[in-house]
Amino acid sequence: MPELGKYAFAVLASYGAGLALLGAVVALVVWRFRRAKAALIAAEARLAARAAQGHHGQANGGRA
Amino acid sequence: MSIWEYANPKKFIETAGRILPVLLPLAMGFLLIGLVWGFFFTPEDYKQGATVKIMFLHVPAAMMAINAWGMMLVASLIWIIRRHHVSALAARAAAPVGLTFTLIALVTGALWGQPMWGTWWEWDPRLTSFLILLLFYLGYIALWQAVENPDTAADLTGLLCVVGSVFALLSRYAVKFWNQGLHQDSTILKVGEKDPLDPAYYWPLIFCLIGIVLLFLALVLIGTVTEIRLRRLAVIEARERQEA
Amino acid sequence: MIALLIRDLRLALRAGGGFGLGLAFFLLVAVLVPLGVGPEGTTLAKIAPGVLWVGALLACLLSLDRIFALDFEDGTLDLLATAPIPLEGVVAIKAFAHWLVTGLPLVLAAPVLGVLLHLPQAGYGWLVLSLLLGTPGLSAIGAFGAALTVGLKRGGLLLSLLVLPLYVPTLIFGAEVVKRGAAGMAVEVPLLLLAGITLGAQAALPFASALALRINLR
Amino acid sequence: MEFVIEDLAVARGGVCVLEGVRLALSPGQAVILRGANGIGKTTLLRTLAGLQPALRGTITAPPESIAYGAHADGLKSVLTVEENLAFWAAIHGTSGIEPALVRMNLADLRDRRAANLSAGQKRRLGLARLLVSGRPYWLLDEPTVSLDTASVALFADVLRDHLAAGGAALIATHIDLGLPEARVLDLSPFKARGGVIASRGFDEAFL
Repeated sequence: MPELGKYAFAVLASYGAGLALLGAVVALVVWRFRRAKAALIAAEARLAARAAQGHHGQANGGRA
Repeated sequence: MSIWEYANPKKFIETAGRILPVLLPLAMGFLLIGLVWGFFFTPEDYKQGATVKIMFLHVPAAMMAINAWGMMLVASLIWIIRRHHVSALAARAAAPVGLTFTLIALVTGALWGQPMWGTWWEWDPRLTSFLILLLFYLGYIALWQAVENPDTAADLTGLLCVVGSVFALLSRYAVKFWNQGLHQDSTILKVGEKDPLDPAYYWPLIFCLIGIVLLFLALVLIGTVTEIRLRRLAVIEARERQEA
Repeated sequence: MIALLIRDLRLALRAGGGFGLGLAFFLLVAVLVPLGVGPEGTTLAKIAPGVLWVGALLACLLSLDRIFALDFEDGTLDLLATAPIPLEGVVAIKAFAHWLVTGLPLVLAAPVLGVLLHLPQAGYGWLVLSLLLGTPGLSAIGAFGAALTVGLKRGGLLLSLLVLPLYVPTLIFGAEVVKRGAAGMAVEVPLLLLAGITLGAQAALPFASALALRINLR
Repeated sequence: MEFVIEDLAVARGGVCVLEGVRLALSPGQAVILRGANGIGKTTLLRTLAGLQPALRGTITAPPESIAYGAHADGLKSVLTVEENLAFWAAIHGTSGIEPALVRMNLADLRDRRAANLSAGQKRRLGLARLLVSGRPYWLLDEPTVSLDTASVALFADVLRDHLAAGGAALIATHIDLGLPEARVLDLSPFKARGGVIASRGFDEAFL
């Protein structure tokens, strides 16, 4: 641990807050990514299932 | 083969899938090396003491906060002119990242300013500009969320981004005019001038800068893929409603 | 075009609403600030330019959403978009009508409120002039924000969030003119910049606003 | 000058609802649009009026020849009947609202505020706007809503005069207007099959 002297609070708080915010945005982006992917896979599966049933809506190739 | 091929959403997702496994660790690596180096292995500044270490977060975040808006402007213009949906979605994906960088720059700046300038907040031109930038980001994100039809939302936010950029530039000069300011100028590109950046800080800062640029790119790529999938999802759901 | 202007003015006068509301709000600000800040004349004189400009700006903001929202709801905007006059002209005229109804009364009322706030003698002329030059810009910028949010059900708050950052340059230069004028300093530079922003907004923003309206109508 | 639609596809909320629509409308002709609710009659009319872009296809019409009559009449409730109509006449650069007032049986109501009109009277005022627009092609979206039998007959008369004077009309309606000469265009065959999605760029085929 480096010697921060009287500025310990400012430096530690900066790194704490900065890293927390970075972590938050990374977590948010990754969480949204996972959720969107899961929802889309489910929807494509529904689409494919209906196309297999001979429903008139044609899926233009299953994609996730 | 033209660059516009990557404007095809499917191709974009495939390419992003290939780039990200390299880009994400690289970004994290640069950032980690830069921050660890900066935090543990740099000397104290003769004027600023240990608070100089805050620079390794503050400067890259501030730089990317502005550049992110610039990227959104370019992406919005591409959308407005060439109608590539991926471009509009990339602008949308960049906004929360840019907002976070702006927040980091403001928070670390306030924490640095308290011991150095003796105040958490100063109505200095740079600080004020960043506060205004924060408002622009908030308005942009709010408009995206408020408009239901995705194409309408893309058009309106694109327009807001272009008009907002002009006014952001005007604000920057207005604010400079209004208060001359305490904030020091950027020194990183001023090698050879007086009062340059100490070489002891140079390399860790470079690492942090590269790291944050790569991290921004990675987050925008991930976010854009997310937005593309949400668009496709919305289309599938619209079709289901139509058939029902 | 003139028919549209006359109609908008007539609507504003008959429906009451926006006409008196902005003015009343402006008055409220000028009364409440001394109550909050304290009665010392020197303090008030110091903050008067800023308070008057902020008050005028917020009063302007109050009635922005009425520029297009009513015409959007009753279908007039659809019909105007298919009418032989260009939508850009419609936007410019409606922004001008908004200025006549809200901006101009603010300009006229400002000297009276300046008295309440102990504005120094030298500042009155510059106050009126800066508001006269600045408020048309506020209406044009506001019309852009109103055009962006016209299709939204609760667009009022969003409209404020979008428009306020766009108002920053006008506010800074406008208040600077009054501050310098009141202190007896040279005001040419901020005055010219203020006029420049207003002219630029009047010239360019109707195109952006009309585009936003077309996007919202389709 | 004809009003011609070729291979038109229109979208609502990003989803294609009608495709392959073809129609030619000559002066003196009227066409009634039919189709179930939600098939896209309003969307088609808005696209033809130029309020929203077509997905595909072409619309050929003489410039500034279309008058669009929407669900909403675009009336201001605090203005009188005369003021409302005079405004639209001024916008369209025509003069003399008197014939339109008389024709739509509104002459006695001229000084009444639109707020105090009944729904049917408002509708008549909205239709009077078409007369003062001076434009030949009328695109009407359910023009007879809230009109009583007498008013429907009045409107049919007005329409017949308009056709006789070289005008034309495209009308989405469910009731019988009593216009035997009008052609009927059933939109059901043009209903878009699922899977065709709104797109205006080459990169959108997959969306």
